[in-house]
Amino acid sequence: MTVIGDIFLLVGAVFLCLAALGMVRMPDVFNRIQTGTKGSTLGALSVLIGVFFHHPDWWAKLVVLAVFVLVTSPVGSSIIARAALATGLRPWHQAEDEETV
Amino acid sequence: MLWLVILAVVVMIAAALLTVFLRSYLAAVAAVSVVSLALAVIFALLRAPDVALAEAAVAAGLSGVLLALTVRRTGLWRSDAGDGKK
Amino acid sequence: MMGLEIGILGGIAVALLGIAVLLGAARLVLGPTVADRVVAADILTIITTAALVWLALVQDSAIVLDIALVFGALSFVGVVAIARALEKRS
Amino acid sequence: MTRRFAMTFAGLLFVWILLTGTLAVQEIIVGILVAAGTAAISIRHLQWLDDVMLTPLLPLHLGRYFFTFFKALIFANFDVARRVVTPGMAIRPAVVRVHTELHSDLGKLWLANSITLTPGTLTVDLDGQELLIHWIDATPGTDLETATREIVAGFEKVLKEFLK
Repeated sequence: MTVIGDIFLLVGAVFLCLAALGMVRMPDVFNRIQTGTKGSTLGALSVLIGVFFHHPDWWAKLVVLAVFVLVTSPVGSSIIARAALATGLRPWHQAEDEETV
Repeated sequence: MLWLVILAVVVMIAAALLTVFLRSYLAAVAAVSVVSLALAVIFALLRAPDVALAEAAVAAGLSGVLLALTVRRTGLWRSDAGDGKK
Repeated sequence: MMGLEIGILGGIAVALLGIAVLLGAARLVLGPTVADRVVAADILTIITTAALVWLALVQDSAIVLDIALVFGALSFVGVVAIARALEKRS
Repeated sequence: MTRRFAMTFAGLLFVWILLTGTLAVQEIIVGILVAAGTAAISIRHLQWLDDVMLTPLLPLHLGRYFFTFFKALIFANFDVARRVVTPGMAIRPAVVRVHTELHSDLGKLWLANSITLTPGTLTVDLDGQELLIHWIDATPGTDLETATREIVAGFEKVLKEFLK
């Protein structure tokens, strides 16, 4: 049990780290949001599962936290993307033109 | 554990300096919320969960919302220089 | 410092979380636009929430889970408020 | 209105029980009072609850949705991880506009969230029935409209079972 929990914790930490690395490496806001939000959501979920394997008696709060992360993290990233669009960041303009043709 | 506290302190100081030197008010608000985030983590690490709870509730949540609303209402974003549309 | 035992896997996980926080902070410092900094703050809050849950495990105290819950809820509201304010400036 | 109240009340009480972690009588009584009060105050702002179609099959549909969703989420993460560690920029961003058939706000929010966590896509804006979707990797030659349509339709089919 403990070993499974440790593995989940480790996987979660790896995904969180990759998400942060993606934040640094990607060239513009939208791609940063893409890599950041996916990695951090699954990373946080995985950490929650890992903690569950160590401490099954905490399941109730962990479930609340998991639902919370699943709902809020995509909403947050979408709203930031929308705000970035509103401030006039449009790095993909040529691609958009190609498509409408 | 000590290293974690040091890391949190480093992040906190970086965010605090950023708050002072950023020219965009909204970016400064984001940096302030990171300061209180790191502070909450430090409290939790130093085994003061109740203080950390209050810090997380008041500083990370309410003050961020209040500052953002203030910036929005007063129109301070108009005086943003440089740090925005690029 | 506090005599907490962390296994090898746990140690690696802590190191990775620390690196993640540093990278997020780097984006917060570097990010050329406001939106970049807000994204960095958002990702940092999620990383912190996960780190707090992990800390609850290490300190073996369920109250830290409450901190994570409150922190996650309110920081989400904060990020949304900043994003809405940013949207208005267009 | 009664239906909305009942749903809010039940949901809040459930969260209360999860958070307190006990089934002791006094905790439940306080929880009932708090949940009833909160539901009474907030009920006017919760129109989106009317969009959920309560059928006996709801748990089944939810289960099916989460199965599709978690598969997509895990795949998305490996996809993103591969892109992040690949040297050079393994991305070709593009933006697509698609139409959705879901009418309710809750349905559109749910769809947008699902799309955000699917491989390679991010919901940027929601305007009426139109979704603005950002692609991280638009390989030349693929029909982006159709590809997006397929992703959207996949979630839409499942969500339409229990949302308007």
